[in-house]
Amino acid sequence: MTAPADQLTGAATELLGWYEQMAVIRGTEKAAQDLFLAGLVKGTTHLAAGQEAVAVGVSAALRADDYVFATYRGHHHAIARGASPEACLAELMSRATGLCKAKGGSMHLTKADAGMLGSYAIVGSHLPMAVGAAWSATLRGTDQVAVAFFGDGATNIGAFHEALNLAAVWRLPVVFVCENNLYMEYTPIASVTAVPNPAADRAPAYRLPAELIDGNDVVVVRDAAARAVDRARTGGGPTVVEARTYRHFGHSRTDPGTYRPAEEVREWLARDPLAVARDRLSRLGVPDDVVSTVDGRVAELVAAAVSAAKAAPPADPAEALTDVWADGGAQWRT
Amino acid sequence: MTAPADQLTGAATELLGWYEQMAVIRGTEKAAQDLFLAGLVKGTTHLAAGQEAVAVGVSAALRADDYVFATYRGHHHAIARGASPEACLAELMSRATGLCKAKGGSMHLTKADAGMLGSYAIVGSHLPMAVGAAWSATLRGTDQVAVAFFGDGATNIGAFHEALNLAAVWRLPVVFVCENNLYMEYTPIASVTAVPNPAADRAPAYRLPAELIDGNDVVVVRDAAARAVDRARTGGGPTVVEARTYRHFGHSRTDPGTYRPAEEVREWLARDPLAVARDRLSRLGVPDDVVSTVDGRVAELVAAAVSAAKAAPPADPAEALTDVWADGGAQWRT
Amino acid sequence: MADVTATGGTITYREAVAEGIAREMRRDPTVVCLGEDIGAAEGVFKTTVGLFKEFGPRRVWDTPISEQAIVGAAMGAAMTGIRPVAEIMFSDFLACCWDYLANEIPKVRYMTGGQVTVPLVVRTANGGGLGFGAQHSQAVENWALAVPGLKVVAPSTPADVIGLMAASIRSDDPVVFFEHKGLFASKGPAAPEGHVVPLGAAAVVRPGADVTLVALASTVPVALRAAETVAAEGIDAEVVDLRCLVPLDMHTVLDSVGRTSRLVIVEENPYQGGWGATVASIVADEGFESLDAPVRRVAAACVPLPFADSLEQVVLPTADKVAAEVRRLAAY
Amino acid sequence: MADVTATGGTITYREAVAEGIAREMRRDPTVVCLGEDIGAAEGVFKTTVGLFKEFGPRRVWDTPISEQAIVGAAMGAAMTGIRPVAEIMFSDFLACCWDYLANEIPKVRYMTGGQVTVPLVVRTANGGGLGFGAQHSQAVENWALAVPGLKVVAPSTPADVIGLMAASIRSDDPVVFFEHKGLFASKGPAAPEGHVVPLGAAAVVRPGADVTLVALASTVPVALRAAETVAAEGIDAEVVDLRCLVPLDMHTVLDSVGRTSRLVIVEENPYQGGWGATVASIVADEGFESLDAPVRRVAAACVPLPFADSLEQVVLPTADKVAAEVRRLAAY
Ligand SMILES: Cc1ncc(C[n+]2csc(CCOP(=O)(O)OP(=O)(O)O)c2C)c(N)n1
Ligand SMILES: Cc1ncc(C[n+]2csc(CCOP(=O)(O)OP(=O)(O)O)c2C)c(N)n1
Ligand SMILES: [Mg+2]
Ligand SMILES: [Mg+2]
Repeated sequence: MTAPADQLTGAATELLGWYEQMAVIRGTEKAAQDLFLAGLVKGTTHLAAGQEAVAVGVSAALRADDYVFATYRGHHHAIARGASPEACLAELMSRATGLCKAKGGSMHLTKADAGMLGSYAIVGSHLPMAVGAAWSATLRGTDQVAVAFFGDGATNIGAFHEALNLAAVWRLPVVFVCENNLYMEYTPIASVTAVPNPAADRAPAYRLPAELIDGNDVVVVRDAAARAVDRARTGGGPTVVEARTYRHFGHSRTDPGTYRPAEEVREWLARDPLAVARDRLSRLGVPDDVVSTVDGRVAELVAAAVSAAKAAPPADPAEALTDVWADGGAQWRT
Repeated sequence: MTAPADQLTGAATELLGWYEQMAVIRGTEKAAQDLFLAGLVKGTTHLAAGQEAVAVGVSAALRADDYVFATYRGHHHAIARGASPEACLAELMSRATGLCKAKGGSMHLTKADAGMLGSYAIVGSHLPMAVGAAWSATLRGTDQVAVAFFGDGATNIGAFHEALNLAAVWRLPVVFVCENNLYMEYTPIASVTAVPNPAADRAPAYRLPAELIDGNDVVVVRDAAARAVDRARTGGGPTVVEARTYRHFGHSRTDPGTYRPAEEVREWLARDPLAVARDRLSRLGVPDDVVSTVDGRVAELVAAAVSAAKAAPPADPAEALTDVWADGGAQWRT
Repeated sequence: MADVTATGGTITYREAVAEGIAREMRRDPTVVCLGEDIGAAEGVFKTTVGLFKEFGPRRVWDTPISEQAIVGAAMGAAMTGIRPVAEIMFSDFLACCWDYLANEIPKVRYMTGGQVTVPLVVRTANGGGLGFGAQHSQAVENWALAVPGLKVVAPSTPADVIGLMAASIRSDDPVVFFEHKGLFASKGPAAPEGHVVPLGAAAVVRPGADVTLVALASTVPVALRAAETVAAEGIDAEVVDLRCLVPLDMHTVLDSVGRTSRLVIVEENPYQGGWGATVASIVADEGFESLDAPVRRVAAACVPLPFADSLEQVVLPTADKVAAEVRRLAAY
Repeated sequence: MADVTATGGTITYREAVAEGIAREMRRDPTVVCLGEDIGAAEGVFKTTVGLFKEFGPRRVWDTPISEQAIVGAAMGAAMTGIRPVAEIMFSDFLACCWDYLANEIPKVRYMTGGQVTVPLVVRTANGGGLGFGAQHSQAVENWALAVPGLKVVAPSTPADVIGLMAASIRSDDPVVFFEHKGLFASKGPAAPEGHVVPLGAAAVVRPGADVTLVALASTVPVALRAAETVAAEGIDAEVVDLRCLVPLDMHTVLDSVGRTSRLVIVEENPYQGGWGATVASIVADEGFESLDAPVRRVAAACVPLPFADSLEQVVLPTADKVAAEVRRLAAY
């Protein structure tokens, strides 16, 4: 049962929007990979292809004035919160038009004016920051919510523990979203973690509620996030959401990911969040050609972003010596 | 039912020994307090009076070659592992004969030749060290066990989390003994901790067994410790033991402890571990005069320790510039 | 401290800490304190006395023993409209949250291309001389100096505590504020309402013509005592209180050395990697032509701080050690 | 490197790390490695290649992402008969376990009055120039220099990696061993079996008469390139590779400056609080009479490391910047 594009149900329209966001992220990630292979992206990148549903599903449950803190694997979170693929790619390509003026790079994508308060490359470091942003919201008497996205590996570092305890004791409006992609860098998380579900199984240690969910189904993610965000916004305190998912590429650009069993990779690729969403769309009666139209639009948008980023001027060397202090400068002595 | 001293049961004799150790610790703590009031102890001290049963009970379950790591509140652990009151008091009084040559002080009592590998004054820092000592035992193929003693407040710091997880994953022979005395410095632990039993309630987050015990009853402590040590020694991995106890003095020498409700203090003083042990001794048929004899011997021992420490020479200033490097020196440049 | 108008009363350095914070909390409702035992208990050094009573639990927050959470939460709050004043009880414990001080707080503005600011203060009790042993006695302003992006403040007088606290809390940049344990009991003129000492302005606390002594926090009184001692011998030492390591007022130092041609730096941290090395290296470069004698640094010996006070005196800079170096330079 | 007898082959700096560790593991069964992804994965920088295969899981241990547990456990093991070699993946992450590096490992021997020793090595990938951004690029040897009780090693050649690794693992004192990311791909003569470079012996890697360049790790090739450049202009620069910051071989530096009378220090860390400041301050004191010109330090700008490589070059020391300073001094 399919319907023309202009007669979609509300649920279908909403899901189509999320699908489009995921497709934009996927397209941008692929572009980033290609640009790296073409020698146009320096340093390192950690692609989130395969994990788009977590970013898009959670973002769908957030308000524009909520806060998000992410990791070095944060392209999807930046884009889901409104960073343009062009600005992201320009950042990766060291262009003056980069999201962070080419001073941050792939690991530090930030869009503060959209409440996306940064990507942090020291594992676990941003969890206390998200707690602080949530604390700030309560101090200022707003009902904003803060979200920290982090990996399974981050659950074994001290900052995780301190952050969850403080958030629980102060009953703050923060949601801890673990993207459990089964691996830290090259080591299976199960081999270095005392509990099978590294985030969800630890929530009771802070008397926090937890949900263990399918992180590849954007609808499941959105619904769980909505529950957690609602709890936070209405004074119910923090929630731990552990979303099981998988990265399509290796840990970072130099990693072919050979440590992962082929069977495991195959299974997870079959559960690609885009495929899962397409499946849902078709069950909601969205015709294939509507989805194809979206795919086409996304492809164009990404292509345009790549061209624009390529055409942008290189980073301005003078920028190396600005932005240390709030006055814009970097002077440390007279 | 009482019996002459030379006809005590094995259990009574054993308990009398533990009672004597606790009395020695108590006497030494009181002496430390007096010496401080007399201006002979500088810096700070954190007395363990009231918590003796934890140190003595756990030590009773250990072998001479096992390892112990303690905190700045560690006089009881040092003495329970064989440090002499004289050497401890000499250390506090900055004498050359001090346990650490007067370079450590009250917070760092150490008796390495008895496996008491130090007292650490950064909360939580020694838990990973104890894990490392346990790891070392397995690497060297011994069946030694390592014990970390720590306070309730230490359970909220990152190192606690990292240590327990690593110990669990590597299934190491380590016992984590939390002395829950209900307060961090002046703040009730309940007000800053997400779970009611800060150590025991967190053990499941590392799939570790836990015991929540009466820390003022030396027999209860010894039995729980024996179970945990036995599990560790026979390859069963780590255990968390949370012993509820109470300090008789304030947090440190400058703290009158006025933040504690009088009723609470009264209740706990009534449950003084020495009183609890005396009670048990009497139920085991040990005559009062036998206990009094012990008390008298202890009083003499402590008095002698005080005199000897007072009479000892002051710290040798030359010692300030030794013991940085393994060669005994402190040279850092040519 | 020409800019300090005494109100007639005196105040301890310890009281000045609480007073300095309270003034800013009254002025600006976004100023909020957090730390261990700072609320009802009023701080283990009694440096937050009165704050909980005046401002209540919505402005003064007791925390668990979680240094990373304290400073990390302060960072998140600072990025979102609050001006947190976080206490790390002893400066040694900065090591427990060093990632935030070294990698997060000072870098986030830069690495986001200026998208965020982090107006926070991390206050901490610093320094030795009290028999607290190796893990509760360090002077670690030099750790913070090594990190671009932190302002580093270390007052030596009660009035400066108040004036620099005001400037620190008002600063849109992150500040590490070192309160010296050995100075808590010291007294000085109270500071008038509205007293602000700008960050990065050193003070010539004793003018002199023969030798420049550069000092910070606890070493200011040490240098002043040494200056008195050598004055009796006819050596006229100038004492500069840096007040801040960042911004570093080299203008005042170079100007002084330009007049005296001789420099002794008095630091509490160990010689290796000490802050005085940076000052010395700048003078050995930009002030080279003024120098008539070697640059000397009186710093702590390169060992951990021992417990016994007699041993501490061997390790730490003292007025006698400083005077001896001043004499050597004057005779050079 | 006069003491390096080439075996005829060459080896990369990266390979030398694994080779250096392997040699010691073969020699001494108490040497054990731990760290993140160092086992079957052979290290994210491929600096532990072959170890897991040769020595198995009882000697090469993968850990969780728990820097405090890694280094804390290494400490506990070192105190009880093991010689652990702990990897902290990037030196920036030392901040996550700084308490162990600053307060525990270096102090425990002293504060127990010599009762324990801590023979361990913390190895870490250090330094910038690869576009890894502000949190994965720092050169932080200066952090370690600020802590009495740590030995601080930072080799610049593959043979030195092997020789200094041997000395570090055999040392009964704790060593922080900095492996420079920018040098991993560089090649040099292999080291013969049994090659040991003693800790604290600097190397004059290029003799010269006019100016002394003092360098460490990545700045050694930078200084050598600068020396070549100015050589073409008739300036003969001597280049000293410090190899270690602790023990610090000031004998070699002062001797060199005694001959050249001019000193340029080339550091990768930011100028403020950099290790070169300590070297400069010693020379400005003990070598004062030799100096015919200001002491110059070419260090990184006092900003976090930016991502873009063009910006990184603005911040980091380069051969051009060094050559410019050498020319200025030579003309002084
Ligand atoms: C404190 C710290 N330790 C180690 C690293 C190196 N590192 C970067 S990503 C990573 C794995 C993180 O795994 P996980 O949290 O599961 O996130 P994922 O990469 O799978 O998204 C590691 C070990 C780091 N960045 N920070
Ligand atoms: C990392 C760190 N933070 C803070 C302190 C200051 N401090 C010393 S003892 C203490 C309270 C510790 O409470 P708990 O663990 O319950 O032990 P107790 O003193 O009750 O034995 C605090 C906060 C410290 N020493 N280390
Ligand atoms: Mg992962
Ligand atoms: Mg307690």
